[in-house]
Amino acid sequence: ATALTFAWTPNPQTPQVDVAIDRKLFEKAGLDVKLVTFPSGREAFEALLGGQVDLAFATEFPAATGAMRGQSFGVVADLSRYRGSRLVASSAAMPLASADDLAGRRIGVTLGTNMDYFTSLLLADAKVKADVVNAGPSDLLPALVRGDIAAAAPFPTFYAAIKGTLGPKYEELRSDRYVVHNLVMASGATLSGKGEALRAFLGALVDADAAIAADAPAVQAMVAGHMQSAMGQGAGARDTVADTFRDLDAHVELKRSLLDLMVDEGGWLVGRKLVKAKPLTAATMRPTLADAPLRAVSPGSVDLP
Amino acid sequence: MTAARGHVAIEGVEIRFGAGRRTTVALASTDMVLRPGTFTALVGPSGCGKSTLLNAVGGFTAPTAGRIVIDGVEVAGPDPEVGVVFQAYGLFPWFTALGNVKFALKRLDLGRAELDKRALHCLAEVGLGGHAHHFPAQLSGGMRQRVAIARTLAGEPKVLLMDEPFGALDAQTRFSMHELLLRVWGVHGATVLFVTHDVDEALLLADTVHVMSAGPGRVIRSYTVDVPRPRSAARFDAALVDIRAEILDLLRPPPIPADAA
Amino acid sequence: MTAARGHVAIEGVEIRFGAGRRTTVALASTDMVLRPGTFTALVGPSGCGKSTLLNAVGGFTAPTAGRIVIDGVEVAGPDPEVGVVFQAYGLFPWFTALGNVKFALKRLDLGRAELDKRALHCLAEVGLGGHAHHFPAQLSGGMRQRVAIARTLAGEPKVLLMDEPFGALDAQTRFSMHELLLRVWGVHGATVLFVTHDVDEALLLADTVHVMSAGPGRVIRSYTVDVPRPRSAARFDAALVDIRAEILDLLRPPPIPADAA
Amino acid sequence: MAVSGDARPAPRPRTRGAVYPALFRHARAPALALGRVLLSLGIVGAVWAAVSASGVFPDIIFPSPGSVWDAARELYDDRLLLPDLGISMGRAATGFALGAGLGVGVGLLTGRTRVFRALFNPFLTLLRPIPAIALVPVAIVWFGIGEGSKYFVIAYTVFLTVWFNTHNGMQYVPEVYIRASRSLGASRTREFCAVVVPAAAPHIVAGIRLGVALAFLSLVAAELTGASSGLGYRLQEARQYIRTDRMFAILIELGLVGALIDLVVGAVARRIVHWEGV
Amino acid sequence: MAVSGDARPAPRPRTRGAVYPALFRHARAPALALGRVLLSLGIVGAVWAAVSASGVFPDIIFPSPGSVWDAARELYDDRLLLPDLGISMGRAATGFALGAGLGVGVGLLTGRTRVFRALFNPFLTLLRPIPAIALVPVAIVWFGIGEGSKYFVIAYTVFLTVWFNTHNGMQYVPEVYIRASRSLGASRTREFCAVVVPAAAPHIVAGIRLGVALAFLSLVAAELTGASSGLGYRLQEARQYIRTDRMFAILIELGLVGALIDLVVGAVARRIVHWEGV
Ligand SMILES: Nc1ncnc2c1ncn2[C@@H]1O[C@H](COP(=O)(O)OP(=O)(O)OP(=O)(O)O)[C@@H](O)[C@H]1O
Ligand SMILES: Nc1ncnc2c1ncn2[C@@H]1O[C@H](COP(=O)(O)OP(=O)(O)OP(=O)(O)O)[C@@H](O)[C@H]1O
Ligand SMILES: [Mg+2]
Ligand SMILES: [Mg+2]
Repeated sequence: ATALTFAWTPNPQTPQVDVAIDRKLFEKAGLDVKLVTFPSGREAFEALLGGQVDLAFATEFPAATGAMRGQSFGVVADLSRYRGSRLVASSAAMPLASADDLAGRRIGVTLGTNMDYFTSLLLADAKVKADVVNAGPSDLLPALVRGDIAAAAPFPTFYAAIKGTLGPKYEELRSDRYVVHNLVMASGATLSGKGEALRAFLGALVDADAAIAADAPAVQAMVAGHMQSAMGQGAGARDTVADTFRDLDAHVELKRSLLDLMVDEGGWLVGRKLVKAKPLTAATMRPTLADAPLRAVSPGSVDLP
Repeated sequence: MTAARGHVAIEGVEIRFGAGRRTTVALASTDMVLRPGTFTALVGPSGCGKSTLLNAVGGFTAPTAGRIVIDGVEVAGPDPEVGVVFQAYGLFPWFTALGNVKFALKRLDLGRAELDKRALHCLAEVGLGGHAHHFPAQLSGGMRQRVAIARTLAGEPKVLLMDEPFGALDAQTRFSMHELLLRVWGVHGATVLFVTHDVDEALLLADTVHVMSAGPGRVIRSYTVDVPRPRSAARFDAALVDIRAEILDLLRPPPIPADAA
Repeated sequence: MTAARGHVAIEGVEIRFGAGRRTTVALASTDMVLRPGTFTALVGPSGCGKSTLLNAVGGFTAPTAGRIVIDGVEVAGPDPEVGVVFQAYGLFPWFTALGNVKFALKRLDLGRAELDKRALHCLAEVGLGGHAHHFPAQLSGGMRQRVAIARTLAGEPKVLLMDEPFGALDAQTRFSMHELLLRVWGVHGATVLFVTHDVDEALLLADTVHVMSAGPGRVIRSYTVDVPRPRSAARFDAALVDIRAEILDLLRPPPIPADAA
Repeated sequence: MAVSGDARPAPRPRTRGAVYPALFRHARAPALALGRVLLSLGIVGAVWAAVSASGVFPDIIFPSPGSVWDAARELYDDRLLLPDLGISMGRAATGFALGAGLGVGVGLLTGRTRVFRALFNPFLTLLRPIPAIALVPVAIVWFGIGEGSKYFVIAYTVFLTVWFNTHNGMQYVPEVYIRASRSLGASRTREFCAVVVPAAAPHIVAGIRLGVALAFLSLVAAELTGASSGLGYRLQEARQYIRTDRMFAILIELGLVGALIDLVVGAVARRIVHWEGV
Repeated sequence: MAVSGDARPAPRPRTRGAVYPALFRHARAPALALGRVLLSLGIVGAVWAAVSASGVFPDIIFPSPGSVWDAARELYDDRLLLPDLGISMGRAATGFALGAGLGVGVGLLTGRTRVFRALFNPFLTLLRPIPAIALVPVAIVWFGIGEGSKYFVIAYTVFLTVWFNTHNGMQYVPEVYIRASRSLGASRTREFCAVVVPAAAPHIVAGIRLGVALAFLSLVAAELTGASSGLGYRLQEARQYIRTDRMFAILIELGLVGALIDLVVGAVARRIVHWEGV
């Protein structure tokens, strides 16, 4: 069996991986997949760039950053699209009916992440100015509870806990203006040297799609189980997964919408002056999406210029 | 019995350390009277209880039995009327010479100017008027002990306790300290109890020399030295030479034999 | 001039410290001869250069001018043939008494058993055969210096340098050390150079006493003591009493006057 | 002093520490000291229980002793408490061994040899104010997400401290020992091994003791990333899910284990440099 | 010794440190020492340049000195380098002041008073092995993501160290000072202020010096979250955008500033406890 190291942490957005683990699809594809966990996709992505793992799960945002910085890696699959991104607030501090309510408020965001991007999209669309402050992902809830911030743009993993804690005071502002793409990326070395294993890996994930389509509630329970064993009892894994699944479109693909999003994010990054590069165009960003392996396994899933 | 200023009566004082089976008798029952204004020396081998006795008079150690009475009042703790000069390191290194002396004068509630004047006077008495603003670390060993003497005498104690005050000095510096001590003592006139290992030093300075023996510590012989001062260690009187030889014989430790090997 | 074992010739040795304007002359040009097997004492006030001279003979300090020749060979560094006993803290506290002595014997390339035997013998010579496995911290000050002597003599040096070896000991312990030193010296018979502040000590031990004066250090008077040993400090010979008085007068520092205040 | 013998002179009156005796660190009667410790912790626990019972803070912000105890039991039942500890200890031990070994080695070199001193000291002095946590990203890039980067982060801190103490210890070897050694005819090698190193040992051992404490303190930083087990990871995980009760349970575990280790290491250290006294 | 006067006895032959003189820390000739430092750093820089020029590691993993210099200039031009430093120093200073003040205060209490000692010591001893970084989540919960939690994280570490040193210093006040003070008729208050505290001062000052270093070391951990400026935040930000060159620039800034602060604090400390010698 070919060994592949995969940076992945139990989470509700990549049910294909849960299915593949549970049904031993990787083994059946002749792979020996070693899972390594990370607190965030950012760190998983760093490990990929450092050559520590062959494959990593992360959202499209670090991928866009990496592309801007000219890193050697490729996006090999888009496992799911999540449309439930939201801002949350406590009604004790403010009502949250529309983006206009955010004017002049202090919003907690983990700077430099897709939620930062999401928040600035919302604010720009509504043409309001707010005081955006940085806070770690897990620090947003305490900050909300304490009233340090009026609203927050947390990662989806935290929605259930925040809702549970704020109770009746919970307010949210959803927007599908931004769709999170949950990606699998491969290092340059994996793309060039482990093509066959990569195809087998993607094949297993595509197979898993079928299982999700067949019995979504069972998969949901399975995902919750995996998360439960990671976060312990009473942490609300079941709620989180159920909540996420409502807004999740999980099947493997590589489509034009991802490319456009990454180009837009690239422009946003350059605007922030933190990445020294010219904004990429669709044509220059295109090579970052390594569609060949997926095309070989499931040609119908790929739709790229 | 409690007539003049500085009368010290040591009455059946016994001092033990530790409890139960680990008790050490540091000082066997001892009686001693120090008449006001006299100079008494205590000599004896290491560990015989000299410091223990002196510490009891100074109020640092409570006697296990017996009592110490100074001018009719039983000693119950340190007392500014009973001055102490320690062997070394007794000066506060964070104060200058002047600061050390002023520390002793603080309790007298003097004005600032008067305080400085008195302290400077005390330093001048020991020939250190020009070193008032030096820290102990900047002074030689002998100078430090002169500051210590000035500091102790600043409080005008009626009893002066000195535990090997010159033990860390070299022989020559010690000579000049003897002269200095006798001079300031002549001016202040306290009752002195002086602990030393050095028989010559005891004979040079004291009116009375008590010789102690170790294990458990007790006074085994006392000598009255009535040779007038200043005495010379270089040329001892015949009477002193005899006492000296007697004390040295008393204190002579058994020779160290080579082990059979 | 270089006949027997342990002949030390100090020829025009001058020692300065520092450079440029901050130079201190620690020892002015000095000539001295230590004949094989003799015991020479060096007395003088603090800072007069006694240790400096001894360190030069020991090879720790290079003379600025002149040279020191031992048995025809100029001193160029520490030499196991020239043993040194330091004032204190010279023992290695991490070795037992036996370990310290064995350290000195290591260079002789003996077998394990022979090494232990020799080391134990050296300790037994100073009466410490029963304390071989004690660490210095477990020994009294006198015992420590006895180990130090045993350690130094273990290497059978032809010259023995001692810098105030008993300076930290009390007067009574010092007496027994004197007896012990003379006994082991009688057995080993090295040429001894002995630095001390204590005139009595010098007169008790030495064949020759050199008196030094400070600033810049030089030998100002030398005495030959031909009173047979053992000598008694309690009852000095008339000849010794005279020399003693003379040296004490030489060394007497000026009295410390009270400042005009 | 750890060693005592009958030949030791009778104890002299202690001139240090008698007026303000150390009750906790050098307690004479262990049973009494234990009683005091338990009393103190009891009081702290009571204050804690009272505050959390007062309801001023929600349990999620300030968990009650009861819920922390439950969280600890949950961790134990899930077979996480002890395995995590074991894994973390293994990492700390390896990182410590690497850092301390290198620290002593480099310290002996820079303490002894002018060239090494001139070469290393300024660089290492500039490293000292850089916290291990700041090096985590670099460590990941250099040593990977495996155990390597964790060992690096732990070893880095330990190394700097042990090096610093070893180096300084070598600077303060009393010259009388060197003189004694040379005049007794010891070779330079023997002088180094049997004199210089033991003379510097109290400093080295103190540095190593500090190093053990630091290895333990660096664990959490080291396990911030790339770990899927260990106390630091578990803490991070509890934070992700805002399990304050678990966080407290792990913090208390850290405190207890760390204090115990320090106690043991201190006792061992006193044994090794027995001649140094307490 | 910092102070010297003509009455000081001529310097005695040094018996410590003469054979292995400290070249860097107590260098006699500052110009020479500076030369050595520059030489050493030059060599380190040359090795760095050579490694990065060799192309073994990509610039993004191991940036060249040139690109780090550019990143530093970019930070400077964006008016980030110095303002970040200023903000971080402000946080470190406030956290330090809080921690050190409390540490000295509690140390004086536990060192002096049996009741406080029995009450606090076991609890504080259990806190010591808990790293500040492990308390960041708790700090956020308690003090929010504003400056409060940053002060807490910094003050926590500083406090424990300063307390520990103050407390220990109080334990080792030589009894002869107390005896002297009492026999000179000093009141207990004066004894405390003019004798006990100065006698413990060398330990307290050493603790404070360590505390300054620790405040600086804790900065990065404190700024991991809730900050939008400061060196720690900037480091974190550079990581988000994979700006290894910036990371190196900030690390070097940390090293230089930290070493400078330590130098200054060391000099001030020696002034304060001038009687302690070097
Ligand atoms: N605080 C103490 N606890 C236990 N034993 C003590 C204490 N103080 C003194 N001793 C013991 O009491 C005896 C007498 O000690 P002391 O210090 O009075 O002797 P000394 O005559 O002053 O000796 P030295 O001349 O060496 O100063 C010794 O055996 C000593 O060990
Ligand atoms: N390494 C050194 N550097 C500078 N000056 C020194 C050094 N060693 C000694 N001196 C100076 O040389 C002079 C002689 O010192 P030395 O130690 O030889 O005196 P000593 O006679 O042994 O004094 P003591 O009796 O106090 O031991 C002193 O003025 C001393 O300050
Ligand atoms: Mg005594
Ligand atoms: Mg000398």
